[in-house]
Amino acid sequence: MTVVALAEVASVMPADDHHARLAGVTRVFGRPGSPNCVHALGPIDLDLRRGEFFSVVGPSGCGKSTLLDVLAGLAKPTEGTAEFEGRPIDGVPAGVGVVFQEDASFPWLTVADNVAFGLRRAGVDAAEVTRRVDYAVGFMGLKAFAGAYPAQLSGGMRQRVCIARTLVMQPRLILLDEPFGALDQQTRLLMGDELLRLWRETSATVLLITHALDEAAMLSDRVGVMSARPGVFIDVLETGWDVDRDSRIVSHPRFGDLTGHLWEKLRAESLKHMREN
Amino acid sequence: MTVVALAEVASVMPADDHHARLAGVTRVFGRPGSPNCVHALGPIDLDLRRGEFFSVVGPSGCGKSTLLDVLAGLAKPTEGTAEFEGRPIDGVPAGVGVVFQEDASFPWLTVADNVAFGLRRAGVDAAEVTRRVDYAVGFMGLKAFAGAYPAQLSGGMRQRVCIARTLVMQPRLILLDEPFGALDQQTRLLMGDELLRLWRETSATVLLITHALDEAAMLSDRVGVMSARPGVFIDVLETGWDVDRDSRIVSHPRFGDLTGHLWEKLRAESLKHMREN
Amino acid sequence: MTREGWIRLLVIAAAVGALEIACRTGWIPMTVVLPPSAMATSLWDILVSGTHWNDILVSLRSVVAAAVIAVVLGFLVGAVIHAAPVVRGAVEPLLASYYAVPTFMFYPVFIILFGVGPGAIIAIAVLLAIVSMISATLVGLDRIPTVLGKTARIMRLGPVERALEISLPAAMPYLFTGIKLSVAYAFIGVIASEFILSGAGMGYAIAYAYNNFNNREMYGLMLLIVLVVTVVNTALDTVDRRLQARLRR
Amino acid sequence: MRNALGTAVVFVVLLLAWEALHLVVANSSLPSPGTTLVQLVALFGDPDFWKHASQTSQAFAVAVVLSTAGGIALGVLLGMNRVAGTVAEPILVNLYSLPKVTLYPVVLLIFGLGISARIAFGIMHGLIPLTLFTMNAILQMKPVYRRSAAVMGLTPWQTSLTVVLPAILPEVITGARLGVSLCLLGVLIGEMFASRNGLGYMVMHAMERGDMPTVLAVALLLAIVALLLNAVLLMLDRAWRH
Amino acid sequence: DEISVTQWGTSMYGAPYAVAMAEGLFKKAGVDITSIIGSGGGGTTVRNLLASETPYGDVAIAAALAAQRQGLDVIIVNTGTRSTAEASLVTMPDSPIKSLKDLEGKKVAITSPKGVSEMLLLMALKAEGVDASKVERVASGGYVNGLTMLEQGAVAAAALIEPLSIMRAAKYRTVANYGKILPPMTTSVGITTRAFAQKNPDKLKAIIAGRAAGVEALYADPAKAAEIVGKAFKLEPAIAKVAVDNMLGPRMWSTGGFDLTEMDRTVDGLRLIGEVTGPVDWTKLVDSSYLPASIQGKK
Ligand SMILES: Nc1ncnc2c1ncn2[C@@H]1O[C@H](COP(=O)(O)OP(=O)(O)OP(=O)(O)O)[C@@H](O)[C@H]1O
Ligand SMILES: Nc1ncnc2c1ncn2[C@@H]1O[C@H](COP(=O)(O)OP(=O)(O)OP(=O)(O)O)[C@@H](O)[C@H]1O
Ligand SMILES: [Mg+2]
Ligand SMILES: [Mg+2]
Repeated sequence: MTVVALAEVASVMPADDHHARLAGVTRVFGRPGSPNCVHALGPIDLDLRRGEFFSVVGPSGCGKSTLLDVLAGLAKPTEGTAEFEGRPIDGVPAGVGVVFQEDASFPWLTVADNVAFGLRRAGVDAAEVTRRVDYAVGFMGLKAFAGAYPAQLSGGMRQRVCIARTLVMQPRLILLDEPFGALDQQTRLLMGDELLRLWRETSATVLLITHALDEAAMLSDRVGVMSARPGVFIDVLETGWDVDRDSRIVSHPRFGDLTGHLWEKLRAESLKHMREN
Repeated sequence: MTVVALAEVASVMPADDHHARLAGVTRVFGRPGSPNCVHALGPIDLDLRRGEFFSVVGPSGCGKSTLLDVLAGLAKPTEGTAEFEGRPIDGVPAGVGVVFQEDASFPWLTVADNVAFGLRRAGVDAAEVTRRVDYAVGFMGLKAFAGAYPAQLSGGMRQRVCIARTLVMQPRLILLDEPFGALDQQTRLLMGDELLRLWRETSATVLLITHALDEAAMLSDRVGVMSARPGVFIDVLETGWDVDRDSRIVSHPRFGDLTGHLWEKLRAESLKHMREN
Repeated sequence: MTREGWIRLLVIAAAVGALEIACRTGWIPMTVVLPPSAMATSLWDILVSGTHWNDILVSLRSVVAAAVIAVVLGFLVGAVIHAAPVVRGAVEPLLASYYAVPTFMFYPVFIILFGVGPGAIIAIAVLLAIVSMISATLVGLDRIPTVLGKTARIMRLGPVERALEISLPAAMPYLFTGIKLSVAYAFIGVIASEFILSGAGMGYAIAYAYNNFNNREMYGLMLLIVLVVTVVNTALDTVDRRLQARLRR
Repeated sequence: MRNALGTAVVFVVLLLAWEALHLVVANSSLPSPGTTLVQLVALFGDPDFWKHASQTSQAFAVAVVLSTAGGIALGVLLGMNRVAGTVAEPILVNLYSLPKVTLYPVVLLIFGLGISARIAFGIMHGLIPLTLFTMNAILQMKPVYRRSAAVMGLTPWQTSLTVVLPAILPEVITGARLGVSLCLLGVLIGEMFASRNGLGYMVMHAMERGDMPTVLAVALLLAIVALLLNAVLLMLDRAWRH
Repeated sequence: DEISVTQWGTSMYGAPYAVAMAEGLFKKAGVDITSIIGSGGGGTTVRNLLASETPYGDVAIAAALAAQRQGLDVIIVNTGTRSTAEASLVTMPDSPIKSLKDLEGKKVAITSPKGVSEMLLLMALKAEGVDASKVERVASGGYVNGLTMLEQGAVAAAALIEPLSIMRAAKYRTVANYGKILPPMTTSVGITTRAFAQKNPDKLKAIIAGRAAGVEALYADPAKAAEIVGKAFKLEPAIAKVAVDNMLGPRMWSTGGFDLTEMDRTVDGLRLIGEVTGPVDWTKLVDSSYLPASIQGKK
């Protein structure tokens, strides 16, 4: 192995540094013992450091979205505890924003209204709504489309609308569930750069779920690799990139190394899984 | 740049070695000059060597599927010439098999009947049909599902049905249009290995369209990189892998190099494209 | 049976039971609605005595004829319209508002065209049923994935082979939905025309019983219609569900 | 606009076919389109016609409002509760395909002769399609909409009003298009069978006297009204879908 | 108040009501009749009247009997019409059918099985000595439908009723006019519920008296009556005139008094079509105590 800069680290971190924490979290669907009971996730131990960019990769159905649901307060862990900013997660915590796997833009609202939707519901005053929406729409490169409806936009632009809608709420923890799943490689690259810029400017903590190993290698501070269902972390990889990075790092030799390393992990897991069945 | 084994080659090859050839092929939709006229592809020069594994990568909408349609005889080039085995392509040539981007399994037939469909149409005798279908179904790991209907299978399994259906016809040129588009990384890895095995055993020529750069790097003898629409080849990359390869090569340092190189090409093309607009 | 199936059975049983009690205790006067048990015995008497077999046969024959004609004709019309997008764009808005016009109004016209008797009634029922078949055919042909057409070309099928072995089975689930609706509307059309206009059939028998204050017979016949429709519906639905299951991807 | 033109052309073609049929049949029971139009104009000058028309419109208006509100409410209720929806669906479908005319005696026995029986009958026809469409729209609504609402901290009430209803509106309008048509049909059938006024009664009465121009004039008028209603709903639909 | 009259607007049964309303005779008698609930006839009329607030109606005698048979508590309080002169059997002008005798082996259109049109046909055949089993009856669903069948040659003759027959007099030839073949018989009667009669005897009496006054006014000035009827039924004045005049001879409208012979004739007819099987006990059904005193005595 030629990987030099890689270091596998334990996921337990000093308490003062962590922003969100899962300890022994599992999630089981259906009544235990019943024939359609599914052990979907865990046990998971995860500490998200304040301000870090953490990516999760893993095979389909391994429980990535379930993990996100637990962090977002959309689902309760069956066992274990989930904390956000020191308090246990019970219901959707304030300060958490989510961008879902599917296109969640509301087709009956214009881009601007889509972005303003959450703010208006939250009772933010009109001037402030306008200010924040203008900023977010501009930041996401949608200025020319503020009055357009999602149906007039491409898939990538719609996903940007969803990101802007999350962004205006000024979340301290942003959870993204394969937000670029439907996009082509070129658009993903651009979106990745924008996401990095967003992360740097807001200094929020970001958890990104993706199935593209190279994307994870390119964007993250750390990459968590999950096993097949019930998903547990089989590896957490420190990438060692600068904060001031962008897609130029694809020409960095370490990018290839990281990608290769992630592929190897995945391959080993696949083989293990095949042998078990 | 640390890439050592890479060599950029001209796409013109000695005539006796080529299996299919496109020369100056373009494709334009709509009447030229009309407002909804779309120049979708080309000009393209491509020589597929007999028995090689050639991958095409490129941004969405750049004309990859159009290129495949021309090779399959489903669409006529607007300009230029297309040849297969020395004869101009006019209509679907015998000896060409296609696996489409979308799921093309017939939902009203069982897996076995799906696979047998083309053979029966071609008047192959019953015993031979059974023999070939059994082999293909087994090869694709669908033995247990021979009597099942597509709706009972996962997306990956349905795509395997389509591959088996193409395979039994013993095509000399296999065209695959993002056949793994809907699958997760782990399944793609397994499918990739199977595809390599199939390619080796049948010694057919394979043209694979994909959007995953690492997949192209892992599977192919050569990778053609296309520009945004109208798609032309901006680079053709020789990978230099052994014929007897499989997914183990992800741990080969050259895999990372190739992936990084492809990403760089893509990034340069994206930037150029952005600057133009 | 599924849990929902049991609940459904329970709900229906409860509704029937409630009606029975409401009638028996006189909360609903017997002159208005009969208790279900009385409807059932009345139906039994009707079937055993055979007084209405002729009406039942007349109606069923008309329904079958109307459904068959509507399905075949509707499919052909749908296929033709599908092939001509210009016609389609013009006709589709008409299809949607079609049901507001009571086709029964054209009975006198149909009598001229088809004569008195089953002909005119079948024509009304066909008129009512054919629209859903046309719509279903349009939807079905629309929904054939283009990739199946490409596959057919790769397999080098001729146009007839392609229509019969690819297009038809691929569109079948949608066509069947149209068939199901056509049968339902054929029922509605036949029974309703008999009820309002004619001198024979189950619909007429109910109207006649109503006119002669024969509530017992009227409710017996109504129960018969409800049962027949339910049985036919359930049967068609089972097939429909099977076909639909193929589409669920 | 091009479509409207096409529809107009189809209308003209239908009129021509009608004229041709009239010439072929050569029977007073099938008046020509011209005669029918003349009769229609004559009807417009008849105060009795307006009495009938207003009776029908009243019943229809009430029935439409009630079946639309009821259908959407019931559909939302059943759609939000998966079990209730699965339990109710086959029952509703069965009711839908029942020849409801045969139940008209029961309606009369319960509601008596007045306008309420016709309203009830209109609702019987119009309610179920709307309920089914609404319910299925909610069942098939992208789950991510509700999840988004939850993440934004919306209450269930806010979610229903600001997310679920707008999201299913196109399907609701499609259901309403069918529901409105069937509602009108229900009211008319009710009037045809047992009533002393309304357009349905008028048609039935004209039929008994063999007055075919009046029958066809009213049928033509109804067809036009139904088309216009449908066009309005289609426009709403377009405006909403963007 | 609203009362029900069978086939209002399509047949002449309702003429006295139209006259009484137009001339204010109901008001004079002490009741305000504002409008009439019409219906297709038969039991529907009875159903309608049962559902309305003032349950009085002029209905076919068969419907009244059927209602009583099914246990509805109705009583007959006056006679309505007593002639079949408005009904006839017609054929095409060039048809070989000249008399009822010629119908043997032919098809005849009636409106619906067991309806009035069938009853009259059977009675007429019997009166003329024709074997009814040789005449096939076809239900057409309505008079106009029957005419269409006749024109298309599907039947040899069709039942018809005024004023339709007057409006189309030129197109068809009358084979039999039932009014000429059959002796007078009660065709419609006034009925109400026993409960209403007991609670509102005065109102009931007023309605019957008003109608009787209408009948008298009709006979007194037929021309004016025709004008009124024409307006109420939307008939052309000329047709209304003929329709009313045709009924004067047979004295179609009764002022209300009961004639048991005429009523039994109808019951005999109903037996022919199987509507009535057992004997009919008029004493239970008829209550003549609400008739105006002058008529009650007359008998
Ligand atoms: N409501 C549920 N009831 C039962 N099983 C469920 C439910 N939701 C999810 N599962 C199961 O839990 C497992 C994990 O699902 P999850 O959606 O978290 O996977 P994922 O890793 O996000 O997959 P993907 O990459 O396809 O999005 C899957 O096997 C799924 O079938
Ligand atoms: N029938 C057609 N008429 C007009 N334009 C077309 C037609 N088919 C394709 N195009 C256009 O031609 C271009 C190339 O299409 P093509 O499907 O070949 O792209 P692709 O590279 O396969 O895209 P993807 O990666 O999304 O599959 C696109 O911009 C498309 O919009
Ligand atoms: Mg997921
Ligand atoms: Mg493509």
